[in-house]
Amino acid sequence: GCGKKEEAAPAAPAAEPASAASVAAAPAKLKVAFAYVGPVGDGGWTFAHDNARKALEKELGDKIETSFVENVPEAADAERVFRDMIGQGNKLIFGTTFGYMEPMLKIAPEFKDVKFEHATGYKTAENMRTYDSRTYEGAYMAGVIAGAMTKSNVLGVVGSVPIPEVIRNINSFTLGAQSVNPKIKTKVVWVNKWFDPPKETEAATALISGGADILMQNTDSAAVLKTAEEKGKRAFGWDSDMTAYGPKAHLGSAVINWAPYYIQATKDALEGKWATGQSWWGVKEGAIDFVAVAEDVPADVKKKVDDIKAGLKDGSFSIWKGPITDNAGKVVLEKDKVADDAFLGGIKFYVKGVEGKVPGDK
Amino acid sequence: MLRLEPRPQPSQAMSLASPLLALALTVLVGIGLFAALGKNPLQGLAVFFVEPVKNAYAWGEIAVKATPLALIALGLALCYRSNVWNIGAEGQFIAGALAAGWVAMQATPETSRWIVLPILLAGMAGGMLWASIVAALRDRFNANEILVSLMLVYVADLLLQYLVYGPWKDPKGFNFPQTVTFDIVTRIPKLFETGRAHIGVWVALGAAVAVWLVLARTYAGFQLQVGGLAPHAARYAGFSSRTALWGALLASGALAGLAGALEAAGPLAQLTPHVPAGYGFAAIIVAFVGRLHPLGVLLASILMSMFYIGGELAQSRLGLPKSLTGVFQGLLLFALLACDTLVHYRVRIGGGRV
Amino acid sequence: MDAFALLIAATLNAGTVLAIAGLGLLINERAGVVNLGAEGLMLVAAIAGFATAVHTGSDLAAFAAGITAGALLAAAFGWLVIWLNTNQYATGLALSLFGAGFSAFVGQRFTQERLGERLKFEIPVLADIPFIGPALFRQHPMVYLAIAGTAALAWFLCRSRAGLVLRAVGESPESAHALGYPVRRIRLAAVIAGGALCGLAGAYISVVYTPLWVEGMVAGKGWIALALTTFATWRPARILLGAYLFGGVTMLQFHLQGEGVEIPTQALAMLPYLATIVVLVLISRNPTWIRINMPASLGKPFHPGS
Amino acid sequence: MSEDLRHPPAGAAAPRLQLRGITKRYPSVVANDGIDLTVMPGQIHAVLGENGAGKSTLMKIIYGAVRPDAGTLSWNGRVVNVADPQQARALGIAMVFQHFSLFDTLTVAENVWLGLDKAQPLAEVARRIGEVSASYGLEIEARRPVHTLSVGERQRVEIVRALLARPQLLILDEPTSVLTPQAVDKLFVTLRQLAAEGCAILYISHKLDEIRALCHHCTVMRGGKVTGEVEPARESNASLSRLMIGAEPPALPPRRGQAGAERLQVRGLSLTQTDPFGTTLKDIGFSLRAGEILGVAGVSGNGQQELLAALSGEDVRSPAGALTLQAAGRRHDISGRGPRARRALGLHVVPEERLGRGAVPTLSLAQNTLLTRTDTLGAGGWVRPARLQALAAALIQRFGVKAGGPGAAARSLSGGNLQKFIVGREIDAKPQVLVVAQPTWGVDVGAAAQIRAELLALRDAGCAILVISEELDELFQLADRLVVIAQGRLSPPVPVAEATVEQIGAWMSGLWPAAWPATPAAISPLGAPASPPVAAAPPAR
Ligand SMILES: Nc1ncnc2c1ncn2[C@@H]1O[C@H](COP(=O)(O)OP(=O)(O)OP(=O)(O)O)[C@@H](O)[C@H]1O
Ligand SMILES: Nc1ncnc2c1ncn2[C@@H]1O[C@H](COP(=O)(O)OP(=O)(O)OP(=O)(O)O)[C@@H](O)[C@H]1O
Ligand SMILES: [Mg+2]
Ligand SMILES: [Mg+2]
Repeated sequence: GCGKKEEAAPAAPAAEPASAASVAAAPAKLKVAFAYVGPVGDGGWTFAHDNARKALEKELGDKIETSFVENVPEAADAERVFRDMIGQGNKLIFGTTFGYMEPMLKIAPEFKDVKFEHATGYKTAENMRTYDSRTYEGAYMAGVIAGAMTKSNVLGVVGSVPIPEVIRNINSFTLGAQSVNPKIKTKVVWVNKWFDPPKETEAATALISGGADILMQNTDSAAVLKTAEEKGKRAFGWDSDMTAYGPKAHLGSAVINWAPYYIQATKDALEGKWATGQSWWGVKEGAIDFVAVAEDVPADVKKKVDDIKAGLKDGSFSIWKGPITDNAGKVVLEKDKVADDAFLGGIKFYVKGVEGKVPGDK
Repeated sequence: MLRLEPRPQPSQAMSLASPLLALALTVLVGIGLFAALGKNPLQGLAVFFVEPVKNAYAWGEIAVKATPLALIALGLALCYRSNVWNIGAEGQFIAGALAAGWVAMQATPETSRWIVLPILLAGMAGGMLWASIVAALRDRFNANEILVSLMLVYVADLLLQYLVYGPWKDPKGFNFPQTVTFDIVTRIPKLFETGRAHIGVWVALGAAVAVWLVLARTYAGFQLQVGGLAPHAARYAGFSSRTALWGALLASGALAGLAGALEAAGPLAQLTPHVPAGYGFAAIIVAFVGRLHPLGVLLASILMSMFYIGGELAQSRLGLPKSLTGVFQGLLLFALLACDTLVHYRVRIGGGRV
Repeated sequence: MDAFALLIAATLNAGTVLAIAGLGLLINERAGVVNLGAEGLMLVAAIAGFATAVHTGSDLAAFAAGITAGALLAAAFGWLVIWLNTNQYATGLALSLFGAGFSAFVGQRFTQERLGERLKFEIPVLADIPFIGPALFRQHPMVYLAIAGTAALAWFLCRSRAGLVLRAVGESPESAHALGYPVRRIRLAAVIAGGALCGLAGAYISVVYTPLWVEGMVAGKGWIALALTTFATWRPARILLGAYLFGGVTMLQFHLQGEGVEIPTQALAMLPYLATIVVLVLISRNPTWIRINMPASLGKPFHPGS
Repeated sequence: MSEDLRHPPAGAAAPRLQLRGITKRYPSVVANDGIDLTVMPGQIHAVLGENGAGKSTLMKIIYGAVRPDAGTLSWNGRVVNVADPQQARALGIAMVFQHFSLFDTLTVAENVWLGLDKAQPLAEVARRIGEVSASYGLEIEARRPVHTLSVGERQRVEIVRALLARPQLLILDEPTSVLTPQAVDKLFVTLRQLAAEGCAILYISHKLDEIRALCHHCTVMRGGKVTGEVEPARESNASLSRLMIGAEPPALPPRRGQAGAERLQVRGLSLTQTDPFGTTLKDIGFSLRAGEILGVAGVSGNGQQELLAALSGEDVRSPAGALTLQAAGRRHDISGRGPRARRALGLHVVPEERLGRGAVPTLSLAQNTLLTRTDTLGAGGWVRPARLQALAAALIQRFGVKAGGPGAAARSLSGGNLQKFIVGREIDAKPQVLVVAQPTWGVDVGAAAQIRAELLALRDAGCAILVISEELDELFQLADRLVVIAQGRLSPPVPVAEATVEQIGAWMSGLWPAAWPATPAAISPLGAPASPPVAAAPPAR
């Protein structure tokens, strides 16, 4: 343990180990810890979080101290990791995957002086709040390009696990494509894993053999892009700029930038302005972007993507605006109605043009 | 040159010393590894062998991990002693968690606290059901139980996923893959106010005593072991190999399922795709390091939990990857198998050969 | 039509990994040794191959590294089970657990790395035949090597004297020892050769099949390869057949999903594992068939002194 | 270098093989202790000794399969170092092992090929097998897989393999223990022919008659040392026995032979083989009475194992009514019952395989008693370790088992002592019916005599005993009546007093009077039961 003085805090809870001695030293730094679900080098989800952590250190390095634990399983063991982080004196803790929701919720009441930030979940507490990114905005922009570039009019998506976020992304991707090309059909293959490159490769191959010429993925690796590159098809980067994984196939990358949120949240904690709540940041807040558009994408399509980005930024454009029908023909969003976050959070259907049924849907 | 010479009888002393020797070898390799990675070996050892047991809370965490490991490994010890190579305890664990979870989901706040009992029984039944597939295919079709039980792990995992993504999904859970959080009445009672250790510790200790009694003091246990040591002798004596097969698999399925139930209704309190945490595989090491003996299994499960927690701590304290745990576990088993040679053989230096 | 050709091509590619590993395990088992550590061995070889490819940029060097890693681990395994007579099952399990941990440990640094552009392979002229070309003649050379290797192994086992000796050792090590064959050295050689092939398969996964390194990326292929040996009743040609069958099932599940077939994805994902079980049951139900084909000393220890 | 060693130096009548001071120590025994041995060309040289005397070890040393700790070996007058069997074969030494070293799934030609060093093509080997087998009268088909061969044929493969190497010294370790008397005669013709061609032969056997009939010279070993060299033709069985064990084998108690009521009846027992290398039992029938010993003769591999499994209950496929046991004043149909049920009715079995079947190698003797002696279990089926210890100690005492005590692992015992323990364990259970396979297989003269005496005493106490053995001598000593098993069929019984070795030997190849298909009346002194004489299951072919 270290001997740094802690921030003025309410009496330390009983379970706190004695190692956090209160010997005074230089001005107290806020200790911030991150729990990652994967290895920092996954090139996708965790990689993006860790980049943001580094950006945070750069920005506020004189006032804070960050640390992380990777490969924290999304099960009962996560609880011990969080307790250990608290034992090490961390006062702000980011849990970067859905599976940490229950463990964080469970210990939050025990450690009132610690602030918990949970990504992608929906349950909050007095000292626990949630944050997420509107990844579907990136998916929509990718869809616009895909719709313009496809020759077969068949798009393919390698889905990770069928949670609302991923289904929303598939739908948004399809809506984007249909906005420029109404004939679009989207095929979906699920690998039931967030990160399993061999499976992602096999799924991508199956999609190509099913006629898809442009692929998108909502998984954490670059395997799909690589497969497209090898098979002479096109694909996108996801979560981070993946141009290097498939320079010829790459059409653009939908990236998440967690840094703005991490900096904001840490500032909140430092300045005593932290309060529970739920944040969902997108293009508007600088959390989502679409970058590195391929050179062979026609200028008018590029412009369309730029327009969408600008529209999302100033609020003049909405992706989920009626009329929208699901692929069974039912109208799910009336004409001119704009979906609210509650609607978006509970999407369990495929929009028209996506083939098949949502897994687990009765 | 080193020569091996068979001992007329297995050495009692060596069979006790060999796990210690294996542990010492593993520690030695560990020290070398820490040094090679530029870490202070003493600090490294402390992270694995001191920190995980330094106070009551830490012991509680050890107990949380050691309980499922010990339960599963006790069942595996029965299996391996009867020469039934069940390596799919992970699948039986999942099946137990599923069955227990289903019962737990039926509870309402008005339900009696005694619902815990049906939950545990359902877990055992689930594990037994899953193991019985292995037994049936082996019995009826002679299908290799190693491969069948292993393949069923993948199947159980996918079944769990199907259920939590589909029919069992929490309707209020925004479509996230998880069941409802089980009602508070279903929770496995805790051992102490603080910490996470629950009465599963007593269950595991009880299971260890029961397994010891079966193996050392019952005719049924004797029959199991003869079947494992000398199948022809078992047939000659009239001990049914089918009974042994079914008995061993059902018992180990029940214990693995019980562990799954304790985990589901204990620390997890809901079903998610992350129920399988690798206990079923780690328990194989526990069973062998414990020399397939109940007492040894208890000790080995504590040791293995220390490796787990030490691996986590090594990450946050020393910046070492967590996979170190796997390396040490594998090494320990290798070392043990090699050291076990000394139980049956003497090492002679040089050979009086012409 | 072209899509179907692609599916065939993908099946062959997926089957090749299983075939190479399966042939290696077949050599082991023909000599009487079961290596349950195949999965771990392939993982270590996969990271060894990938790391080498990253550093040297040469696929050949990567394959060599995979082979070497496989052979070294197999030699350690062989020393334990052949000289120290440790239980083959337990030792194999130890190897598979150790391999998983060790590969993850060493591989940590390589999760971000990527390999240079993969070469494309085509057989001139043949590759341009419609349908057949894209289906069969645009494969990585390893796909053809696996087929050639199968033929070579079949010839070796059935026609050559060395192959006969190998089978003899697996059939009755005591008799082979009495005739003066160095049983343990032959077994070790077989184990090392088998390990080398598993290593090659592992390197193929990380260098060609999915040119990336990911923890646990072998994902059960080692175990399926083990099941293949029983499926094939220890005959090389049937290993190849089985490997393609499993490759086909693997691809089929994704293909069915893409076509919107209304079966839960998890149920489709179970297909390869269920297929393994079904095939095991079908093959094993005739004990006579197994008894006549299975190397009689499979899994049993042998001590030359006794 | 090995080329010129194949021939003796010109002019000198050097011994083919000369051993000086050969010593081999194993952890617990000195198997060979300064052995000297000389074999001349063309000599048939017997090596005789009780179990564990060190004969096989010495042969393996000569063949290079075991390396000696001390001593020298001269070949045709030159000191050589035989490092391994390949080298031995290069010198011209061939060996036929006590336990066959054949590969079941390979063909005869492949088996022979593996025993030859030079890389001749397989086709050439097959051709030469034909030649050699013709010239020595050892008919054998080169293309057949070994598992389809009878035991006698397998031995021919071994001998042909040895002969193909054109040996100057042929070692035969107990070659006749598995042969019919006729086949033994044929083998002797072959061996004499070989010797006449100048080949030296080292011949190991426990059968004193054979040695006296065949061998020119005999070296007797005891406890790893040479205790005598004699010319066997001039010795008697008694004098050889004295050299071997220091005494004549104790005489057996006189035959009493008052057979009582029928205890076990077997009718229409037909069972198809389960093991592809096994034998199908066809319409077996016999009757076993209290106070008699029925001997089952036959060459091994003719259905003895299958018969034993059917009688012990390890194989419970017997058709209903095929096996009936008279116990506790009632007839019991035991056909579908397992071993434990049969033991409960008083039927005990001693299998031929002592280690791994009759006893669990790694368990202690005390634990091994629990295999068949459930009478030691406490109430509710609890194991009572103290009772097991006491029982094992009593058995060790009563049957003179040399062992480290009740706690000694079964595999730490020598074969003969373990056999005494297992036979003792079953005799001590006071069985009504005892089925014993190969009671003295590989057991030396002294121990064998003790076991036989115990069996006779048990018979005299009224037990019905079935002895399955390949040793005719033993059966003639023990049995009151004899049956022969051949190719899965059983011959009619003959009283020992009326049987001759020649007749039984002929029956062993399946040639008994065709008049037989047994009717129950013919085999059952108690008269035929109501069921039809031909069993429900027709004889499988
Ligand atoms: N009877 C025995 N008792 C104890 N150990 C034995 C015995 N026989 C062999 N060994 C062990 O095996 C080792 C090798 O034995 P040996 O040289 O006879 O085998 P081998 O046939 O040459 O085998 P290979 O040629 O395959 O190595 C010895 O060093 C010893 O450790
Ligand atoms: N590999 C071995 N390791 C230890 N002891 C051995 C070994 N081989 C033989 N012995 C011991 O050496 C002694 C001589 O055995 P050997 O097999 O040479 O006897 P034998 O005269 O052939 O007996 P039998 O008539 O039973 O065939 C026995 O006490 C035996 O137990
Ligand atoms: Mg050797
Ligand atoms: Mg002998």
